[in-house]
Amino acid sequence: MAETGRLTRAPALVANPVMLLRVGLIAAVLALWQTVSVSGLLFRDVVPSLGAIAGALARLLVDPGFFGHLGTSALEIAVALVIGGLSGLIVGLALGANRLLGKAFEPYLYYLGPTPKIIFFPIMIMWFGVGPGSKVAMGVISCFFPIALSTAAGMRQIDRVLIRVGRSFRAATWQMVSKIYLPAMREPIVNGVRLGFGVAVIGTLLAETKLSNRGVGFLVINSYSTFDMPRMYALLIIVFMIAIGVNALVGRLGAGRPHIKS
Amino acid sequence: MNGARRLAAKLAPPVLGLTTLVLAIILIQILIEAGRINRFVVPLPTQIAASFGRVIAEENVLGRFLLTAGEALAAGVLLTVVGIGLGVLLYRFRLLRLACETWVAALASAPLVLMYPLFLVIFGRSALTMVMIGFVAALPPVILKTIEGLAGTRRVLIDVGRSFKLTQAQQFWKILFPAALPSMFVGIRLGLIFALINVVGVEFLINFGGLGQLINELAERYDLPGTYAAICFVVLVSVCFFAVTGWIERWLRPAD
Amino acid sequence: MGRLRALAGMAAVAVFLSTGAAAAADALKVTIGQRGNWDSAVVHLGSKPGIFRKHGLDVESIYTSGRGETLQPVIAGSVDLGIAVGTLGAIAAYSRGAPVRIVGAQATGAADYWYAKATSPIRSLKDTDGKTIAFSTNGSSTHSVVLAFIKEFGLAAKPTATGNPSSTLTAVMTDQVDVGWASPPFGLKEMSEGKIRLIARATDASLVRGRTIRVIVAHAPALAQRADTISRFMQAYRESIDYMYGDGPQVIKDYAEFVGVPEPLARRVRDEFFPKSLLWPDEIKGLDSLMEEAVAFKFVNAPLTEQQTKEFIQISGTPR
Amino acid sequence: MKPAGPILVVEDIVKRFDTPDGALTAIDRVSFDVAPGEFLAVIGPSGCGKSTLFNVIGGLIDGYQGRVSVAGETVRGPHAALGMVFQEESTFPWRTVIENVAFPLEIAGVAKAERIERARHFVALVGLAGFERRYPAELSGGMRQRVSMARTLASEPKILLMDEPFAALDEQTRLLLGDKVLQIQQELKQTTLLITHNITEAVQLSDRILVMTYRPGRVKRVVSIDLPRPRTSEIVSSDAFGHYVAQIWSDLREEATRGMQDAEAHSRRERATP
Repeated sequence: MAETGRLTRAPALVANPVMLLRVGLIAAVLALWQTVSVSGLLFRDVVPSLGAIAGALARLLVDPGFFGHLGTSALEIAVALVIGGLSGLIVGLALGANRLLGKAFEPYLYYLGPTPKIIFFPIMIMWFGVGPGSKVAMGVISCFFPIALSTAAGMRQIDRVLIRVGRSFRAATWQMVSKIYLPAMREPIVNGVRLGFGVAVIGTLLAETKLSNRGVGFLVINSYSTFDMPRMYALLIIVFMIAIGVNALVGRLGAGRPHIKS
Repeated sequence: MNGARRLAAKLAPPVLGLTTLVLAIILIQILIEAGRINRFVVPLPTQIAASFGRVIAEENVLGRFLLTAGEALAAGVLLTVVGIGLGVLLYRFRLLRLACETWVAALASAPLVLMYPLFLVIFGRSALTMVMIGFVAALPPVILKTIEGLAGTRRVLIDVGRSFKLTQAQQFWKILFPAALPSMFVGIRLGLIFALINVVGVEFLINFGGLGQLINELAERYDLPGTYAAICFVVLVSVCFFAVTGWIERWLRPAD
Repeated sequence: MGRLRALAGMAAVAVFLSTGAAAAADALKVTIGQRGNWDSAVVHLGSKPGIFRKHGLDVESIYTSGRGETLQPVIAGSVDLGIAVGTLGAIAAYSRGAPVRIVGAQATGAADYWYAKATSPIRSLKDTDGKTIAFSTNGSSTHSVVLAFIKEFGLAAKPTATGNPSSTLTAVMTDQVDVGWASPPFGLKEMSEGKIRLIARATDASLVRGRTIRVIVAHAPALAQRADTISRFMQAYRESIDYMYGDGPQVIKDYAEFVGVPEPLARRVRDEFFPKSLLWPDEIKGLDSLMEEAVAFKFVNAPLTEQQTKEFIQISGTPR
Repeated sequence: MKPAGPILVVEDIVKRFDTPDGALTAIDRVSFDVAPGEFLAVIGPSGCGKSTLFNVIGGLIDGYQGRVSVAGETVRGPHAALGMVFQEESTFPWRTVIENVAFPLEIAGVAKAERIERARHFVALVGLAGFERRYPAELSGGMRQRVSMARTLASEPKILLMDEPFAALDEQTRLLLGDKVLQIQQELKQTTLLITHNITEAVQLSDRILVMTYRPGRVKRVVSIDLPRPRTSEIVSSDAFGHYVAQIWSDLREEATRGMQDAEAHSRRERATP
C-alpha cells in the first residue's frame, strides 16, 4: 500500500521542481548567450542577439520553401535508416548467432565504426551521383555500424535459458528469430537505432552541406556562406529540436516492460 | 593433439576474416581490370598499395597522424575530467539529474558538428577548435555512462560503506567510484571514438589540420590512390585507439 | 469567331507544351561551384528569361561547396558538365587519365579582393610586412594570388589558410589574421558599413589578370556522344553572358534575389568587380604559368605535352 | 505397444566434455526407465552431471554415447512428448502471463482464440487465475516459476522434465509449491522426471529416487518411496518421511563431501579473486 501511495504521489511532487529547474536552466543559457552577444566579447555577427535568432526562426517557419527542404532531408534520413538499419540488423544477427563469423568479422566492423564517414563522401559522390543517392549512402554507412554492432552484442546477451525454452518447444528458426531473439533484444536494438539515427542525421546533413541544392544541410551552409548567422542558428535549433524529439520517441519505444531484478 | 585443435579453433576466425578481406581486395582488382568498376572512381588496390610510400614520404603522414591522434587524445582527457565531473554532479543532485538526463541523452543524437562555424569563431582556425568540437560532441556518452555506473552500484555495497561509518568523501572514493569505474570506462571509450570521428570530420570539412585535411587535399588533386591510402591511415588511427583502450580496460579490470 | 480564337490559343499552348516536352529530351546535368558568385550565376540568370530552353536544353544545376565536389561527379559521369572547376584540379584529373575535357573558361582573372579591419593600420599591401594574409586553402586560386602579391610587390607577409569567406571574415574580425580575402558580393555590405577596408584586388597582381583560374569541364564520353548538345549549351552560355551585361534591369533584380542582397549592391558587384571579359569562355589564358604552378603544388608531376593539351582543351560552341 | 511398458528409457548414457585440463566424464553409463504416470526424482550433489543428464534427455545436447527413447522412439533433438521446466528464470519478460503460457501453442500454430482459452486452463491449474494480464516482472519468483511450469504443461507433454525448478526459492515456498505439483500430478496423472539436489523435495514428491555419485555421475542406488498418495506437504513431519531422508542423506553425504573438497582444490589452483 505504501508502495503504490508513493508511486502515485511522487511524480506530482517531483515534477514541479524539475520543470522549474528546466525552465531555469534554459533561461540561464539564453541569458548567457544574450550577455555574450551584447557584450561584444565575441565577434557580434557570429553571436547574434536572441531577437535576431527568434526573428529568423519565425521567418523560416512561415516559409513554405523551408518545409520542402526539411522534407527532402527527412526523406533521405528515413530511407538511409531503413536501408542501413535492416542491413545492420541482418548482419548483426548473423554475427551474433555464429561465433566463428562474429570473431572473424566483428573486429573489422569495430575498426570501421569509429572511422569518420564523411571522408568517404568523395567516393560516394562518384558511386551514387550528385542527387539524393549519395546523401542516402552517407546516412546508410553512418548508421549501419552502430546498429550492426549493438545487434550482435545484444544477441550474445540474450539469456541462454530463453533460447533453450524455444528449442525445447521445437520452435523453427524463423519462430526463434521473431518470437525470441528480436523481442529479447529490443533494448539493444532500440539503443542501436537511437545511435544510428544520430549519426545518420549527421552523415546526411554533412553530405548536403558539401554538395546539393536541396535539404537542410544545404540551407545551413548557404546561410553560413552568405554570413546570415541568425538564420543558420535558427536552422540548427530546428534540427536539434527534431533530433531530440525523435530520440525521445524512439527511447520511449525502447523503455517497454519493467525488468526482472535478479 | 588436443592443443593443436584448440590452436586451430583460436586461429580460425582471424584467418577467415583476413582471407575474406584479401579475397575481396583481389575481387575488386579483377573487377576494375575487367572494366566492371570505373577505375577513375576506385583505383586499383595495387596502385593504392604503391602510393603508400609516396604519401608517407611526401605528405608528412606521421606528423599528421600524431596531430589528429593528439587532438582526439586531448579531447579525451578533457572528456574524462569534465564528463565524469558532470556525471557525478548529476548523480549527486537528483533534481538536476531528473531535469537534465534526457536532454543529455538527446544531445547524443543531435548533429553538434554542424555548429563548427561557432567553434571556429570562438577558438579560431586552430587545433583548439578540433579539440573543443571533439570534446563537446563526445561529452554526452561519458556523462550518461558515469551516471549509469554510479546509480547502478549495488545497494548492499553502499550499505557496507555505511555500516563502516564512512564519510561522504570516503563513501565516494572507496565504494561508488570503484564500483562505477567499469561503466565510466565504457563511456570514456565511446567518448574517445566520438571525439576521433568529429576531429577528423571537421579537419576534412574545413580543410585544416591532420589526416582529415590530407584526404581532402589529395581528393582535390585527384590523387585517388593517395586518397584511399590516406583513408587507410584514418582507419589505422581508429584501430590504434581501439587497441589501446582495450589494453587499458583490461589493465583496469583484470578480474573480469 | 471567339471560340475559334480560343481553340487556336489552346492549340498554340499545346504546341508550346509539346515542344517544351521535346526540349526536355536534351537534358543536361551540371554541377556548379561557388554558389552566389556573379560568375557562377550564368546558368541561373540565363535560365530566367529562358535562354537555355530556347536552345532546346533542360539544364539541371546542382550546387557544390566548391573545389573537388564540382569535378568528382563529372569524372564519374553522374553529371555532364562541371562549372567553376579550379583549373589546376582539372589539369590534375586529366593528367591522371580521368575522362574530363575543358570546354570553356569560366573565370579569367579574378574578382576576389583583400581587405583589413577598418580599425587596422593596414591601408595597402605595402603595410603588410610581418602581417598575415589570408587565402582559402593550399593550391587554391587565392593561394596563387597571395603568392603573386608577395612576389610582385616584394612583401614580407605570411600567407595563412583561413578557408571560405565566412570563416575568413570571422578570423579577421577576431584578429586571428590581419588581411582577409573575399569574393563579391560577400563582404561588400560590411565594407559599406565601414567595418572593413579594401586594400587590394586579385587583379592587382599582373600574373592573375591574364590567367584562367576556373574552367567549364565536360565528361569526355558525354562530350563525344553529345557534342551538339554541349555546343548548344555553350552558345546559350555566351548568350546568357551577353544578356547579363545588357541594359535590362531584370537581371540585376534576379541576381539580387538569388543571393539575397539589395539591388544597388548587386549592380555594384557586376560593374565594379566583374568585367565581361572575366566571364567570357572562349580562351584558356596563362596556361604556361598555370602548368608551373600545378607542378609546384604537386597537382601534376610534369606539365602536359602539346599533344595532351590539344586533347584536353576543346573549346565548345562558336568562339567570337 | 504395451501400455504397462516404460514410456521413457535411458540406456548407458556416457557424456564427456573437453576442458582445458583434458577430457572430463560428466556422466558415466547411466541407465533407468520411467513408467507411465510415475514420478521419478534424480538426486545428486552439485557436479554430478544432473543438468547434463537433463539436457541429454531433453535433446538439447548431443555428442553422447547411449540412447534415450520416448515411447519406443529414439530422441534426436527436442521431442514433442517431452516438456522441460528449467532451473533458471525462464519466463519471457516481454509477454504477459497468459501470453507466456500460450507460447508453445503459438509455436504449434494453434489459432489465437483457442490457445488463449487453453492457456487460461493451465494458468488456473497452477493457481494463477487473475494474473493473466500481468508481466513477469510484476510477479514473485515463485509465481514466475509456476508460469514456466504452466507454459510447459500447456504443451501437454507425455513426460514432464524438471531441472531443479524450485532451486531459487525459499524453503517454505518450495514446500507449498510441492503441494501444487502433487495436486497437478494427481489431476493429470502426469509422468514426471525431476532433477534435484534437495532431499525433502525429492522424498515429498517421488515414487522412486535415483541417487547419483559425484563426478563422474553414476547411478549409486534406487530408492522406492512407499508413502501414501494423495500426499501433501504435511507428510514431512511423518516418521517414514524422516527415515527416507536419513537414508538418502547417508548415501549422498560421502558424494557431497568429495564434491566440496574437489571445488576447494580447484579454487586453490585457480587463485580466483573473490
